[in-house]
Amino acid sequence: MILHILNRAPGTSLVYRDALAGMGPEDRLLLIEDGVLGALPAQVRHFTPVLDRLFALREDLAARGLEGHCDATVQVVDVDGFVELTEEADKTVSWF
Amino acid sequence: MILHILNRAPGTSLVYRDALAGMGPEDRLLLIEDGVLGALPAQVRHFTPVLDRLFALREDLAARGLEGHCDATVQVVDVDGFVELTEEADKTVSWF
Amino acid sequence: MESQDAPRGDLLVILRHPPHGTSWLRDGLDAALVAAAFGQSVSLLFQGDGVLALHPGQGSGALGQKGTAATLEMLGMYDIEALFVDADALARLELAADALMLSAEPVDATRTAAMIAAHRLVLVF
Amino acid sequence: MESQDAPRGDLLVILRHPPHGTSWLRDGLDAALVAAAFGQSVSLLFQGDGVLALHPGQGSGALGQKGTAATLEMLGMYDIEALFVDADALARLELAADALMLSAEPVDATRTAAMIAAHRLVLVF
Amino acid sequence: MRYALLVQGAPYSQQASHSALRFARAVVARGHTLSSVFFYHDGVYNAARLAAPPQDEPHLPDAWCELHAQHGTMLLVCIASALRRGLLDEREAARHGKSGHSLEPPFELTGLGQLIDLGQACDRLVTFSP
Amino acid sequence: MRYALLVQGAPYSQQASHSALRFARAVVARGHTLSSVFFYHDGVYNAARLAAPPQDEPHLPDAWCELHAQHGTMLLVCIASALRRGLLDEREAARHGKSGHSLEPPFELTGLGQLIDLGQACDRLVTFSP
Repeated sequence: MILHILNRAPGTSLVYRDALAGMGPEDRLLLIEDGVLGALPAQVRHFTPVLDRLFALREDLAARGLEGHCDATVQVVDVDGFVELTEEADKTVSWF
Repeated sequence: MILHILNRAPGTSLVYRDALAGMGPEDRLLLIEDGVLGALPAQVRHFTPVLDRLFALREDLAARGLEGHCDATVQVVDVDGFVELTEEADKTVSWF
Repeated sequence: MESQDAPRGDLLVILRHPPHGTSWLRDGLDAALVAAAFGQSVSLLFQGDGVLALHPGQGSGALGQKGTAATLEMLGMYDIEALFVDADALARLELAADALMLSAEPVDATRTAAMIAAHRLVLVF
Repeated sequence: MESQDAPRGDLLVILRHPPHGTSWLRDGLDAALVAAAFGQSVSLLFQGDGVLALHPGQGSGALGQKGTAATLEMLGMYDIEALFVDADALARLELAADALMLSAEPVDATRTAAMIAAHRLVLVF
Repeated sequence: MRYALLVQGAPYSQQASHSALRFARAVVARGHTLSSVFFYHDGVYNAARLAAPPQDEPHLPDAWCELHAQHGTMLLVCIASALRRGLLDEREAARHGKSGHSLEPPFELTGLGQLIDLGQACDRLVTFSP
Repeated sequence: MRYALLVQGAPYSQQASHSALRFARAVVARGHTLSSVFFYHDGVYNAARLAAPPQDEPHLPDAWCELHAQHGTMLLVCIASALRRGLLDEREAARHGKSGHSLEPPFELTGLGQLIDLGQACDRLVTFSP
């Protein structure tokens, strides 16, 4: 399993498409920084192929007032959980 | 007439949509830096509403090997022409 | 003429970046506040993901930095009252205009050009 | 397994930025060259607008800076021969794979994941 | 006409500085006055006096200084952007108890109000962002 | 596990540095070793010794130094990225005939080869870009 990390919002940058194309069937995607905008119910459809493996960083959601506004399919993790995801992954790939 | 300046490629960033929305009927759009990728025949359709007022900077096209590859509708200007466009405009707006 | 019902002014600041991810939002707001302090008439347009600046309930950033919500609350003190928000962006993010932390007038894309034309200087952040 | 026909290696550098507009392309190439000089097996994937790096006929930049075309021509000297190019991006820009300045194998999006899995370290620029 | 530029991109990593310098030279070549360049956001890094780029790359801080020397263009650096990024002139370095300085004339630390002034006083303000 | 970070964003203008520091602290809090942070591209600006942010903002260069002091994390700055951007230690300043310096220990100027080494020697290399 590879952890992919995305810090751009899908409404601004199209990099999320290449990130998704780079993901294998077991890989996970973590949204951080402005990337957490993708966890909103209105935006999460961009991540349909990986909805069962989609994570968002709690602290970055909270800073933006979005913590209670995530789509229910998104798994919210704090920064400790972020480290844990990197432990479980063989490696990480950061898309920006 | 207002000169709008865009330095992002339409295949990467969606800012071009807001730039187009910000243009009045007489306004002009100049593509510079990575924005000149939008002058390629394959990309120019993104700028359909302003094709008669679309410019691209010659030096930035040449640096990328694109000078001879522009769509025929695009008006190519050098940096002297860039200054001239700003002279003719009431003001400029830079989108990035 | 479209531009006749657009708010006129000295400076239009277009804020396209959401809070915390970059300093663009803060830098744009700083420019607006300084212009207002110099007595200029300033309008703000929150556009694209920049509409998130107006989302309520924002907290502190990655290392505790304070973000921009407190600055926004000071806009009134600087007589910056012409606040506009991109209606398409709100719709795209499914945010309600009446649930924002400040009252801002939703404008659709067709009015943006008139707003830009009606201000002497336009800065995009 | 998909990953069996993917090129294996120590380092995959994914180059997503076109030349001249930013230094990302050069910075990514520098990382690739250094890794190769250290004896690692390096693959390059030109992706998105980064495929423009391979467009022939590039010139010097805004103040005469030399760009990245000369560096690309040195890849062979560093034994970097695993060059891949995003076929979708080529199609989107209507560029022909056989008209590029270097020979690079077009790969479609379905192979990218396998390439990433097959390299020990992946850096995106 | 009187022109001013707003530069917001870091040198070397983004083309903004290069584009702005190229444009600046064309502005004066066409007989206009380029009163000032205002550096904001990461654009303030253009003022780094210790920049030591390789010989075959343009030296951007020197190129700005040359513009000042030849055409009197003022090089205005937003003080708030600069201080947090470590660009201090001798005075600010002393005020913050730091030895050494990283910015010197003709670059001048100044307030954001100067940008607003330029917007008012000049016929054209052209922005180069990253 | 042994971790290393690659930081490519300028401090203050992008969240990358903040995110990386937050992650770094969580890495060591979970009992891992954070061997090194490698600063590349505009990330090298994190090493600016003269940075003087307002009191109510995090002081990023100091926060990196604290990480070094508490956990021995090496702070490696790509020398090619740094020199062109004006980040010189005393030695490089002397070599380039410049008075003063803008970078000092525990930040170390080093070659890009160190990044490649880290990729090989560490169990995880996590990148924070702008």
